[in-house]
Amino acid sequence: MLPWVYEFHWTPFHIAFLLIFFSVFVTIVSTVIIALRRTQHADQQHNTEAIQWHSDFEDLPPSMKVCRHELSGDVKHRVCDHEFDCRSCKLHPVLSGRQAKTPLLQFEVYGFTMPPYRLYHRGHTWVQREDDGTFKIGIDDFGTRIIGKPYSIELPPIGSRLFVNGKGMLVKKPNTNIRILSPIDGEVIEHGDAEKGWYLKIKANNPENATSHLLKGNEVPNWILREMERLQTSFATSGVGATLADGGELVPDFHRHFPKADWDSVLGQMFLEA
Amino acid sequence: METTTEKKQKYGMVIDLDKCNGCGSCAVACAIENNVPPALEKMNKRNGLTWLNISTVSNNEQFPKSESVFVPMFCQQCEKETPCMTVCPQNAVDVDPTTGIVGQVPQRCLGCRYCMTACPYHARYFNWWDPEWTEGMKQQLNPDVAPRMRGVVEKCNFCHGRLHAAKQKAASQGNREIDPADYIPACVESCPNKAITFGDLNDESTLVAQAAKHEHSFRFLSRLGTEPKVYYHSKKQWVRAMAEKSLTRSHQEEFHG
Amino acid sequence: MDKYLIPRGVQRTSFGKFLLWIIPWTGLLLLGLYAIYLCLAEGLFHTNMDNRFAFGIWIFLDLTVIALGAGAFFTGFLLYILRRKELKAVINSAVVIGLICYSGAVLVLMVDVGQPLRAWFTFWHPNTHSMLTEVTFCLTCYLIVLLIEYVPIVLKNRQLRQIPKFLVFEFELHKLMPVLAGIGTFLSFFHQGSLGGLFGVLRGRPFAFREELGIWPSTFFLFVISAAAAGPSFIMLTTWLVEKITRKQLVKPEVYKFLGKVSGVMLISYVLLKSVDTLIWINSTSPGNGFPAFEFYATQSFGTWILFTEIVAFGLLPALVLLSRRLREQRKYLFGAGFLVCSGIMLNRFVMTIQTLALPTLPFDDFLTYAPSWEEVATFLFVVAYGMILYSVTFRYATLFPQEKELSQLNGELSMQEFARSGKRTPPWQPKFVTQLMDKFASTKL
Amino acid sequence: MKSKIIFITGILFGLFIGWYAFPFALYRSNEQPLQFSHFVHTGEKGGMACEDCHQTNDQGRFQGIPATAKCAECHASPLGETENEKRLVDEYITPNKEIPWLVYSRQPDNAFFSHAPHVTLGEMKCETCHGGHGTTEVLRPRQTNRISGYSRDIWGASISGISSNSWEGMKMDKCVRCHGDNGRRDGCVACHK
Amino acid sequence: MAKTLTRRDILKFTGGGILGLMFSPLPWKLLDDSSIWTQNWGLTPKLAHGPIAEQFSHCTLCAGGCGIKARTVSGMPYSITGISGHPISYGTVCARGLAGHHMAYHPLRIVHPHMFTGKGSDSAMTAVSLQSALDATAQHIRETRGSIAILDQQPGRAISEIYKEFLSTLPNGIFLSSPSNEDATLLAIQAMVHQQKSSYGFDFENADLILSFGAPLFDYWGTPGRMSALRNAGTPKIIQVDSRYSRTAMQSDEWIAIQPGTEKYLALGVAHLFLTEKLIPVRNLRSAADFAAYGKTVNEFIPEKVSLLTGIDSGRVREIARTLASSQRPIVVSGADPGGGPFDGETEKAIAALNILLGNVGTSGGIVSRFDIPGYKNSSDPIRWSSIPDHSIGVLIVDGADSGYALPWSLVQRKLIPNEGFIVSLAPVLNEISAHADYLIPSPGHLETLQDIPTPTGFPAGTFALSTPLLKKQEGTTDSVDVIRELSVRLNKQLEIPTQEALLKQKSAALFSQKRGSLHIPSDNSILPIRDLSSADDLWTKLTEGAVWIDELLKQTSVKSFTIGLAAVEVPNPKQGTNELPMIAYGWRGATSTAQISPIMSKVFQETELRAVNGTVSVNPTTALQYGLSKEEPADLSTINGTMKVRVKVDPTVRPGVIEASIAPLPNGIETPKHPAGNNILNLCEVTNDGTWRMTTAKFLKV
Repeated sequence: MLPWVYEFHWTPFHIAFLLIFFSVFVTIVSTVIIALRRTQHADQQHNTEAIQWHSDFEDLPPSMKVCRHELSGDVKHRVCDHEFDCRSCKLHPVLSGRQAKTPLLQFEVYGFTMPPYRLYHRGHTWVQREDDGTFKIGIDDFGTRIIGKPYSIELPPIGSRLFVNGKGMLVKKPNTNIRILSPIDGEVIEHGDAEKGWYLKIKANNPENATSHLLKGNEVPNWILREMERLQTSFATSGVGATLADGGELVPDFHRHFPKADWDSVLGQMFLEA
Repeated sequence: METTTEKKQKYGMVIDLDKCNGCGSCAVACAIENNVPPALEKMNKRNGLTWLNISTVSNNEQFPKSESVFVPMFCQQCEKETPCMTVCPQNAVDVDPTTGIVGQVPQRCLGCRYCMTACPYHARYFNWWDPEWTEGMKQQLNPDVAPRMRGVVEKCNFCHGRLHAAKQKAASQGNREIDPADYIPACVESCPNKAITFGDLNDESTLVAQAAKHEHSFRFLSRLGTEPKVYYHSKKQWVRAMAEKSLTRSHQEEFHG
Repeated sequence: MDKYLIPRGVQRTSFGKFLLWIIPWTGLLLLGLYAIYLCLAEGLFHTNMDNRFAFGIWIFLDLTVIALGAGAFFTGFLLYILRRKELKAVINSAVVIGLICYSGAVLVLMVDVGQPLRAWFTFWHPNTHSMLTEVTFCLTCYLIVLLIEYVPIVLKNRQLRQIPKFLVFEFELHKLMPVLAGIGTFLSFFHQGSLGGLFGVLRGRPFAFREELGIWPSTFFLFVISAAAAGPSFIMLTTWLVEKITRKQLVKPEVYKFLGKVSGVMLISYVLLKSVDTLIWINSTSPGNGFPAFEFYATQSFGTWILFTEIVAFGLLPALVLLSRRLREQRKYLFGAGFLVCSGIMLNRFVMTIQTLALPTLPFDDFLTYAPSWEEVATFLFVVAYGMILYSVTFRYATLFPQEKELSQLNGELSMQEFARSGKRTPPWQPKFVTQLMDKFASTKL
Repeated sequence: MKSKIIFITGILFGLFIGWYAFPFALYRSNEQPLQFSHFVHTGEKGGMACEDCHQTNDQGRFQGIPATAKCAECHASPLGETENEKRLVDEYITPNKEIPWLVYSRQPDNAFFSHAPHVTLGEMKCETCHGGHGTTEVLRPRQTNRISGYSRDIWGASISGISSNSWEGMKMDKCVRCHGDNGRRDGCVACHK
Repeated sequence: MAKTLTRRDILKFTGGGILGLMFSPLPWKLLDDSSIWTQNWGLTPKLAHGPIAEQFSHCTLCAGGCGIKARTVSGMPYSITGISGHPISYGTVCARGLAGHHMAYHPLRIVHPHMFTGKGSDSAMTAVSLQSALDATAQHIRETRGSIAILDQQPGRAISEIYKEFLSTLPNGIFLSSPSNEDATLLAIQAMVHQQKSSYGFDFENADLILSFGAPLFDYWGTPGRMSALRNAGTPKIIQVDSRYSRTAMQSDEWIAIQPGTEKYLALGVAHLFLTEKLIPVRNLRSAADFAAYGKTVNEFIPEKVSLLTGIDSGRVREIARTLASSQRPIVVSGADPGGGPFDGETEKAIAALNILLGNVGTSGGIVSRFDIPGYKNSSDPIRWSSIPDHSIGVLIVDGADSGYALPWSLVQRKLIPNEGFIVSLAPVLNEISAHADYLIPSPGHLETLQDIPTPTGFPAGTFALSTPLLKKQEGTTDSVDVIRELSVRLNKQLEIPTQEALLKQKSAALFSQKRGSLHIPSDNSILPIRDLSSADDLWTKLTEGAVWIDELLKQTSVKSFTIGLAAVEVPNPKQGTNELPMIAYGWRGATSTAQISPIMSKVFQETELRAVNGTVSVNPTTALQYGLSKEEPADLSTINGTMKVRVKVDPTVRPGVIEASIAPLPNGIETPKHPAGNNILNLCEVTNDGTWRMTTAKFLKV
């Protein structure tokens, strides 16, 4: 094994054999060590969140990763490969350039209030630019409805920094918590609440390019439509099969109409959490 | 793997099968000399410990032409490509460069039994049980040979305990060479018919070296090219033919073993 | 009750049902433990092995299991080195199966050797000429590799990933997978080969002895290739089995077809080489040692049929099936062939171990037979049970088949459309508002 | 910071256990049945040589520690008035019992070591392997390894196994190295019983 | 820095600790030591340390009288070998002798008097005091209405004389020895010669031909060393008439396979040819007083008839006769098989008579007479078992030595008075007879006490040696001499019985006073004439140091007057039952289940098939085929004495239509009260009225 241990033969064969073994062993060990070292480095907030989202996004089935330009009909079919962050996407500007249709202005999209002056994030949050250049953040109508009542919400402390697709806020329900993705980068400067209709006021890092990755205009209806399909399938897959709708109308909280539904699973899928 | 090295001695044996009447003295002497434990109730010829195993081999003629010989079989001390040695993963087997003896070190052995599958002579034995002697017999173990523990392989090594004693005696008298008379394995010593000749094959003057060259001397499975150092001898033609035969013996199976 | 450990978006049976499934295996596990205790504490006389049958069912099954576990390294090789993305769907499962096979094999080996406490001597005083040394070294290293590869699968569990460090580690480790895959491939190549060499070098056993190519006997290479052929087939079969048991679709059909094809390609090359090797052995090697090859098959129980079965029935036949696209398309042929391949590897390992030992070498000794004792069987069943439990638990709480979620949603949609076709108004799970919306959507076309 | 300190303390603790505390747990100390001063015998007072008591027989077998009879040659009755000598005479010589000495340097059953080749042929000095044992005033207790049952002298006093003197430690690699240095090429069974 | 330690901190600490340990010797030393532990653990015995020495003695395991050299570690023998140059054993010791030192520690060794109650499975063994055992014996001797017999397993020893002396004081004492003995021929001759009796021996060394009727010459017959020396020398030529391919048949120059039980006819046939073809000088015939009667008896045995009876080709019969007659110094010898037992008296006579016809009695190279050993009374003819009326023995005392020959329990049983026959065994180890005994008063075992080694059977010159103890005599064992003394005291007989040592010292003194012969000194392999010794004590010391005394050869004078006394022979026509086969028993001296053998003998019986264990029968392949037997499954063998399961060995050297039954130790230890002797194949053998069991008709029952 080692030159100073007896029965170490100074024959080429013996030495070659041990060299190979040792190099293999070293490679294995160093691989692990490298991984650990990198973990140490990456162990700061933002990276963690980026990675969290990265792996969440990884696990999303392609059907959930539809590119916004497919929604807007710019391309026939495309799966997003930028983790829903168009800012870093080479293709986005190109495709956006081709946008001919003017955004149709409608407040109600399939019965959901989706004001056109708001920008929407795939994680069912909206962003609204204030005159003072700050941004308001809230949960969109669709999200609010499926979350239903009762719920409390845990907001990041004032002064803390948010990152796109990082953890925005935490919705606490009796038997499940859902983290809501943050739609933009920036610093929390003010807290809102349900009455106010918004939850956070953010001071963006660079207001110019802060929202280019968010959905707007005619992307929204198609998106909502797909979200509804997803909602249905999520119902289908979350073992609620037998439950029959009690003819429920377009109620603000249809949540309680499906007590048997696996809301943890449904919400998790709808808010893009693995 | 080349295991031959220039060596002073090359100990070997010639066994005269015509002289062997299967009295079993060698087997018993061997067991006593090497602290091989007696059999437990469950032991049989397949899982027992017989460093020196004696088989009866028939000429398969009809009565009264039928004859048989006794063939003592033990480690044949292969000289080249020593099968058991090359396969042992942790050097528990080696060929002593100075004596040519294939050494087995049970204390190094981990009991994987690969060497046993490698040995064409089935001359290696595994300790399936813990060794057992009666209390008194434990006091009667040969102090020159370490008893083996459960779970290791053991085999004949030409009574190396006696070689140690001989070397020791020679050394105390200031000699580096041992007196051949001092080193005689137990089986050789105990054979009433003097059927076994033992000695240095390298030394042309020894009886064993001459006997090995005799036209009636042969080795089992010599075609495997492992150069065993144990020769057999018989005037009987059928015996020599039998040794040459490989394993076409479908009808013989009914008869023996 | 263990709902929050189960990945979102996939369905698992109730915890109760899961327990019912685990309990019998646990029983088997305990029985095996007892047998192992007997062998370790009292000695190997509890087995039916003897001085002639120094290797028994343990070694035979170890060889088989390790050959079948080759799927882990080969899939990894194809995925990470040759970048065959479609295999992403089964890599996790492959890794777990590999881990089970190898750890199981090593465990049985530790019972099989008479003095396990001395096993480390092999590392300290290695005889580098021994195939077994090569096996020991590679097996140990590869087992470590498999363990490392298994870590990310565990860390991706829904709850564990909540711990940022774990998540990051998993992420970083994943980025290095190709390295591990490479190492794994390298190691597997050697130990699969050395396991073959184990018998090929037995000069004293003309039935197993083979000519050397370079420093290795031909069996070295035959084992590597045959393992590479059996591995994918086994992954294929296990996945299919899991689908049957869980009544779910876990991977897309293409994956099966691809695995089948890979298996087929490897197998046909194996069959060719094996045939060449056999011919050389019959005509030169064996007679050279004074053993006309036909004599080995003279004994009633192991006739030439065994050779035929091994090469043709379990070799050529499945190879052709797997290579023809038309047959591969049909599941019964695909899995049938896969099954034959695995049986083939098993038979080959059986011949190498058991038949080799059963055949006499000296002109006056007998053809021997051997039947394992209950302790030997139980010890192996221990490994089976342990594998079953480990796999079940991992399957339940981690993502073994990334495609499962997507497929289940797909199926969700499918059933929805199905329902639509059936003409009823509201599918049971559909809230009325959705239908209303659908109508509205239909009316307001863009 | 804090965690770093804790971690390092852990390391130090580990090192302490492994290097310092471990040997105490590993070895059991056994007192010799009787005290004996080599110095008295080998010093100018006694002026004896090692071979005078530690002899080899005609077969070259080393007889090890001499039998009581050997002591009786001089100590048939007490020569001095030390307590130990009195015990020697009363408890062993008079009833002619052997003294159950605890041998420091006994090799295990599986090792064959003969003094004859080393002393007669190799012309090695006793001190080379036994150090100053021949001039010690008292017999230290024999430390026995609780697991392996070996005397501590086999491994050597230092737990690291690294010895600075030729007489520290009698492990196999030591034999092998010395044999190698002297150009001997032996097989295993040359030294294994 | 916070005061409280979190779980996280503890983990950190442990982690650090482990890392630290890794860089300390602890884990690695433990790894090393644990594996060293497997090399020294208590499950493997430790070796003794101490001075190594050599000691000389003689083997008492049979009457062979071999000299042994023991290597001892601090006084305890650990190996036994022969003494090169030993005048009796020529440096040879048999397998049993090599393991002799084990016997004292045999698993079935008994070191305290025991009483047996009940028989068979419900039997029990309870320790009793020596006194009560002796009292019980004395009482039975007093009260029995039958005769009192002592079975001396090795007659001719000093103790034998004590036995006889003791018996002579009893109204109806019988001195018995093993029914089968090697010197059958010599005894027969002794009975035939007219002049005053003297002991005879075989002068094989000077013979040129030995015609042996089934004597196991090369399987430890007489003095094994001497026989193998003859074998190695290649002279004399040996013709073995044997019903089986015995080891002797295998090694002999010529094997004449004979139908079992017909040896007598061959002998008579040969005699017939001697007379009719005038192959021998007439005076040889005339030396027999009853030659007329003898001639008449022989007359009808023409070669053809003999051939018919014996299955030997008539030509071959003629050949034998001519070879015998034409050779210079032929010897004809018969011998009991250790397992198969003796020939019947008539056969012995018929065979012995050939020597008389060949005129080799009292001539060198023939059957030679020798001096008697000084100090030993000339032993009178022992009583044949056949001459003891059935159901007549009331008390049987079985000597502790080992005759080495089988003794079927059925034979003993038919001599005992039913339901009151009382047996006392003096065996040191639990053996078959002991299992049937009422009391066991163990004597010191082999090499545990001083023993005398009288001249072995058939040796041409008288010899005397001692078996000096190499082992400590174990507490609770009693010398046979002391047992007899105690009994005679209890029976208040006026007998002066010395201690064993005193007894033997007398013999040695007598030897010294004769000044005849010389000593062989084993330590330096030298010869020392007795007259050169200074004193009797000197001789005694030499003897206790393993020396052997060997007598001068007696000047031979050819004996010329005999009475053969062969009764008229009528040939019984063989009874032909349905599938009944003749079963012949065979064994190996000393391993015939009458005594114990060292456990290490498993190397011969159990771990190899070198010697077949008890309960094994060998048949020819054709026979096996005929009765559907195979080595795989056991068969049921049935004789007049019962049925038992036997292992079948298919062996082409066995005569077709004959069953060979191995008399040997039982596979799982020799029977004890717990293992009753039921499964000993010896008990299947049918004992005839003349006390022999050479042939039994047996049949295989379909399983």
